[in-house]
Amino acid sequence: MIRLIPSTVGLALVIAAIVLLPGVATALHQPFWISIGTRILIVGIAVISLDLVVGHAGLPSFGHAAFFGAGGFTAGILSVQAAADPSSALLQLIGSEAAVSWPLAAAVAGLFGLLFGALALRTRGVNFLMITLAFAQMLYFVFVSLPTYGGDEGVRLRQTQHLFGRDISDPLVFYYVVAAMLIGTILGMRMLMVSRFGRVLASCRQNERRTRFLGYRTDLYLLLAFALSAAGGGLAGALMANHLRYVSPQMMSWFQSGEFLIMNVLGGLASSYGGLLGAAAFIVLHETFLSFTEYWEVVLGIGLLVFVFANPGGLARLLADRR
Amino acid sequence: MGISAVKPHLAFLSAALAIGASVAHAQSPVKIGLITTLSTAGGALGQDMRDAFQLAAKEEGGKLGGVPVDLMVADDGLNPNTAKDIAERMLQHDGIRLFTGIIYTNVTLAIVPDLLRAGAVVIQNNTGPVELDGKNCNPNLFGSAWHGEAPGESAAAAANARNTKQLMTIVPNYTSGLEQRGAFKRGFKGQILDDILVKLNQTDYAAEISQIKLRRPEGIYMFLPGGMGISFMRQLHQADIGDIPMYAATTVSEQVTATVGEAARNVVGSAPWTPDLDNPASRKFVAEFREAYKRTPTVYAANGYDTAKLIGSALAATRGDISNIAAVRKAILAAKFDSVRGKFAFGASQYPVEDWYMTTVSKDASGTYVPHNAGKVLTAHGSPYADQCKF
Amino acid sequence: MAAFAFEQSLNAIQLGLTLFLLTAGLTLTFGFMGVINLAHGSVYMIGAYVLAAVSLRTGSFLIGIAAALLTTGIIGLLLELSLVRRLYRRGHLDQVLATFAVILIANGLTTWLFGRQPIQLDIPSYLSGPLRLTADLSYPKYRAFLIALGVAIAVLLHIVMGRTRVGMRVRAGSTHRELVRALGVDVRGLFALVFGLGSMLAGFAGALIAPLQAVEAGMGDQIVILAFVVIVIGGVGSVRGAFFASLMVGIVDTLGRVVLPFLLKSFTAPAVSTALSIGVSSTAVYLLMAAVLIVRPAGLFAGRA
Amino acid sequence: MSQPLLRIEGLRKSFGALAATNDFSLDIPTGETHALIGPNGAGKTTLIAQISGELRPDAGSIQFAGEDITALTIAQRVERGISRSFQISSILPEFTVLQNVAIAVQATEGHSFRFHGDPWRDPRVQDPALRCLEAVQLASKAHVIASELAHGEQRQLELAMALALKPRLVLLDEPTAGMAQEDARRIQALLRRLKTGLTMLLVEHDMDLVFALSDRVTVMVYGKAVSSGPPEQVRADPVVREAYLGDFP
Repeated sequence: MIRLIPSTVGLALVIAAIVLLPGVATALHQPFWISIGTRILIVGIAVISLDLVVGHAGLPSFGHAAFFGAGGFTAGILSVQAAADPSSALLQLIGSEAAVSWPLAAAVAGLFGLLFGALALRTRGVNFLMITLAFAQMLYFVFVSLPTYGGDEGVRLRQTQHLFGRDISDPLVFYYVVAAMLIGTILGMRMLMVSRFGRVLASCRQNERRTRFLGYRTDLYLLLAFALSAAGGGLAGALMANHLRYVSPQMMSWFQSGEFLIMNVLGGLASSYGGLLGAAAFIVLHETFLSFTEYWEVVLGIGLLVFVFANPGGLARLLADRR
Repeated sequence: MGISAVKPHLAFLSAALAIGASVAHAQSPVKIGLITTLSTAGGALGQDMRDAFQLAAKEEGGKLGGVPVDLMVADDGLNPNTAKDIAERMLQHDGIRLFTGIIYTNVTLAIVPDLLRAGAVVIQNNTGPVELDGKNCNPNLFGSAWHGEAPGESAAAAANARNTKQLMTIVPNYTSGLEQRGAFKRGFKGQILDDILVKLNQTDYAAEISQIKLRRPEGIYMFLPGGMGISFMRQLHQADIGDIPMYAATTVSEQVTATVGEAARNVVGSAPWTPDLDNPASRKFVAEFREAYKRTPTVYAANGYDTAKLIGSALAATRGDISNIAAVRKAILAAKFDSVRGKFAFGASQYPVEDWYMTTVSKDASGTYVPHNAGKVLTAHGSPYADQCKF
Repeated sequence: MAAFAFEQSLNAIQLGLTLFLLTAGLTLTFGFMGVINLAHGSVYMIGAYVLAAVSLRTGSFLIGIAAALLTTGIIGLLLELSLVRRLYRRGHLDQVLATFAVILIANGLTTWLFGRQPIQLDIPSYLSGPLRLTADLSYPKYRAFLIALGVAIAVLLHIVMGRTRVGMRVRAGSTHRELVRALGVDVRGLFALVFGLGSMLAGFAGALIAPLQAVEAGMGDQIVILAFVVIVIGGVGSVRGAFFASLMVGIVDTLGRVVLPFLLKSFTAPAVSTALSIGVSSTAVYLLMAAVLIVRPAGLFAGRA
Repeated sequence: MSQPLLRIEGLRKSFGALAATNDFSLDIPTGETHALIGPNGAGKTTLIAQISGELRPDAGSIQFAGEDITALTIAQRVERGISRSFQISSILPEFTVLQNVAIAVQATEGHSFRFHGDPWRDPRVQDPALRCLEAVQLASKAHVIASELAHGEQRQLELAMALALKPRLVLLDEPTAGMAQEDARRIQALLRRLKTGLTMLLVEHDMDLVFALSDRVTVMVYGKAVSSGPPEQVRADPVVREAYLGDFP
């Protein structure tokens, strides 16, 4: 069985690359790498959190963008409300203090995860995939038809973001804040996957019925995994909202969910930092193709097909068709 | 130095090459960043705009206003994330300080404030979002097409000009749709029978058309951009509803009327420029555009062409030195160029003050349905929020 | 008002039946082969493009329809033989990835071939205009034509699935896949056949809807999700389920667009009520799905598996 | 008479017109090894599913150690001491043999909503797991990936997993299904050793094993118990001979 075994050496290399990127970018006179790097790290957080459900627990979730968007809109709405009512000290605090708004975004997304997960986990396999997709679409349409927050066009965040009172809007500062969150996510994931909870998830992935007859209430473990994953997606969404200073329902579209899933498989399922590698590979390829041709979709599509078939059974085999 | 049509940026591989290149050109041409939407289904407007912009530069042999320009075109794929990366790259790596080309509001909202914060000059060559007008205006932001609510206002003027007593509105439920409807209702003198809101990118309008049939309005105000409008017109045409004028402002282009055919015959559009507008600049533009691209330019193409000429006038005035932003601003505001629209001037919030024309659709000699200029409906019309703008 | 209610009922039925054409093929491939084919919407788009291109060249709507059926059937077969066949044994994720890739390629190629502007297409004169039923009741001929075709296809499928050997095998296979394999039926041939026919139905749906809509790249990307929702509601693999669920979705969607704003207007401000009703009506289908899942997690017409 | 460990009364379960369990009653006292035999389709596996909690009966009751467990979930039954093996080997293929058992041992600790600390480095999990492997004579394969085990060894592993749950009643659904004669005898010997101190309900087709191991045998035909008693008595029962055993020696 091929598996991406998270080695300590690999982790060290990844962390080193994250930490050194801004320096390298400056040395090579490519300062905009910091911006695209920030985006890769943020998407990496989203994909790693998706991997908890798809890779570790073996549930094919096709609705991760909903949580990404829910987190983004939480941050966005807080910021808009704070801007609308400058006299409210409380709103100012919530809207511009990341130490408040980010956990709040993660919590909101996590609650959505609990709700959607409770319903979706009544099924498995294909139906699970379709139901998570449909729930994400539902949330997407709700936000598209909410003109208060821009509807389809989205809203701009007006507040300058602070972390523990310090301004973090400088791109380099923000990069390192995001990097810290990402490294935290990776380390947290590594802790989780070897813990008792993680072992039960791995057991569910391999044989949920057997796990149930060992006395585990597998629904509860999977639900918590789903909610944690949603919260991670929400955190990434809030970070993205602050990075772009803009949120829109596009964050929740099913294409976004599809891209997350692609990055997840690309990077390797059931790993700790594979999601980051997948995000980096996908985003760099996407931007490169886009800069070369208007028909980048064709090139990207062919690339994906090659990837799927060059990996016969590959990393995705861990997620065999199971009910 | 000429124009690189779509300049490939292998951002991650070409670092060393790029450094070499920037050293080699001590006497560099003025770089202009054209961030626009060329791919995806939404790419048609951006392509029109880009083609016309490039046409303007080609006329002068790679110069605008006599100054050599390096036009860097980048496709944002209608994705704010991509747009942000392109903007950062152009700002930081290419050192560009002059931007234009953005078509869609989501891209505008995602990157324009950052570009302005970085001290760049941005010329919006499509609808300027209301959010960046009035009290949120910015000295470095210009609109070369029209202010945010002009399409709705001009549609109302067209409906008034045709003495419409009562009508219904149909718009998608999102910010632009509601803004345009608001602008329309402000200007319309008759009675609104009912407002219909539809889902964005809705494709079936049977239920809405039955409602329209029931109310028998004299006209319909529709703001249904892109495929939505085509679907609506085709389906309305099949209903037992007679000839009802559809006031569509700028959403129904020449290409759309040609595509939709007979179902588009009742469209009453409005625009600050039409291909049959009779002035020398316009005649020259239409002829050259047809010659170069074998199609009739749309108003979006005209906007791109005028934007290029506007930039050219500013470059001529500053002799290609755009390091002094105050001087560049002053030169742009003066707007000393021959606009295809005839007259062109900026209002206080730096959006155009311009005339608007109504168009009606009829069959031309080849059997194609084409919009024709049917007279002026607004004169020297500018942003209603202009006086709230304080720099 | 009675005429209005009748007309809206027809609208709901027509919407449902057109959706059924798209979902019938999908539910079979989904249930029978267990393959998630996101590219079903791309085949729908191809059907629309072929109809438009061919009927513009030949001037004949019927030749256009025939060409669309033929092309999408062949494309379906080719997809099965080259791609989908390799995906049966793969996990759902590989299927999602591969068919997602097909969507990207199809959209890219379509814009490359046909440009980014929606393309021209007219309804043939004999199907154009209103059909006058009574003095105050008329209905677009073309929509009536769609209803008639939808019913015809539903009846045809009912007969094929219920009365023919192939149909019974497919039906058994879509709910008890392993069983049919165990019986030694030539599943490979059957799979290719079903996939080709399913694609043809999708192409047919796309071709039929084309004259009423903007034929443009990506036109299948949203509706394919709706098709999957219908399938989940109806129960994976059940054509009957797809039929009733499609009608339910058509009715719920039309009710949401017509009745809801009307009801809400009576007790809220008009501006609020319309916005609210759009919000509710665009999610009504998904709420319906959630409600069905709470009661019957496997869908309304799922086989007892 | 002391209370039986498992008491099944009037159990019924139908699938459409087919009555898989038809007014079935059974008592199993603590310490007994009880065999359930019957032709294919007699409803044996359906019965196991109802006892283990996977299927809800239509009527009747199941009592365990004096408690009515008819409405309890699988997890609650496992907690009370009912564990099972499967007719078709059901293991965790990517884990090692030891890890398979360890996840079962971990289940006896109460909930596993613990997010820190690796149970595979915890002697409180590893030691009991190794002991279970020793009990089924699989300790030498502890670090082999479970999917690489031979078929017979996978059955041994299943037994170890069932034992690791510290059960009071083990439901064994055809522990020698699909096994070579030699392997089956090994499992038989293993079960004989485990028999002391365990209550077992054994579904089995291998008559040698049934008659060698069981204290009592119940014959099930069409969802009904047609005969029940010590092996010799059942073997002699003419009803059984006619209905099922045929010309059994």
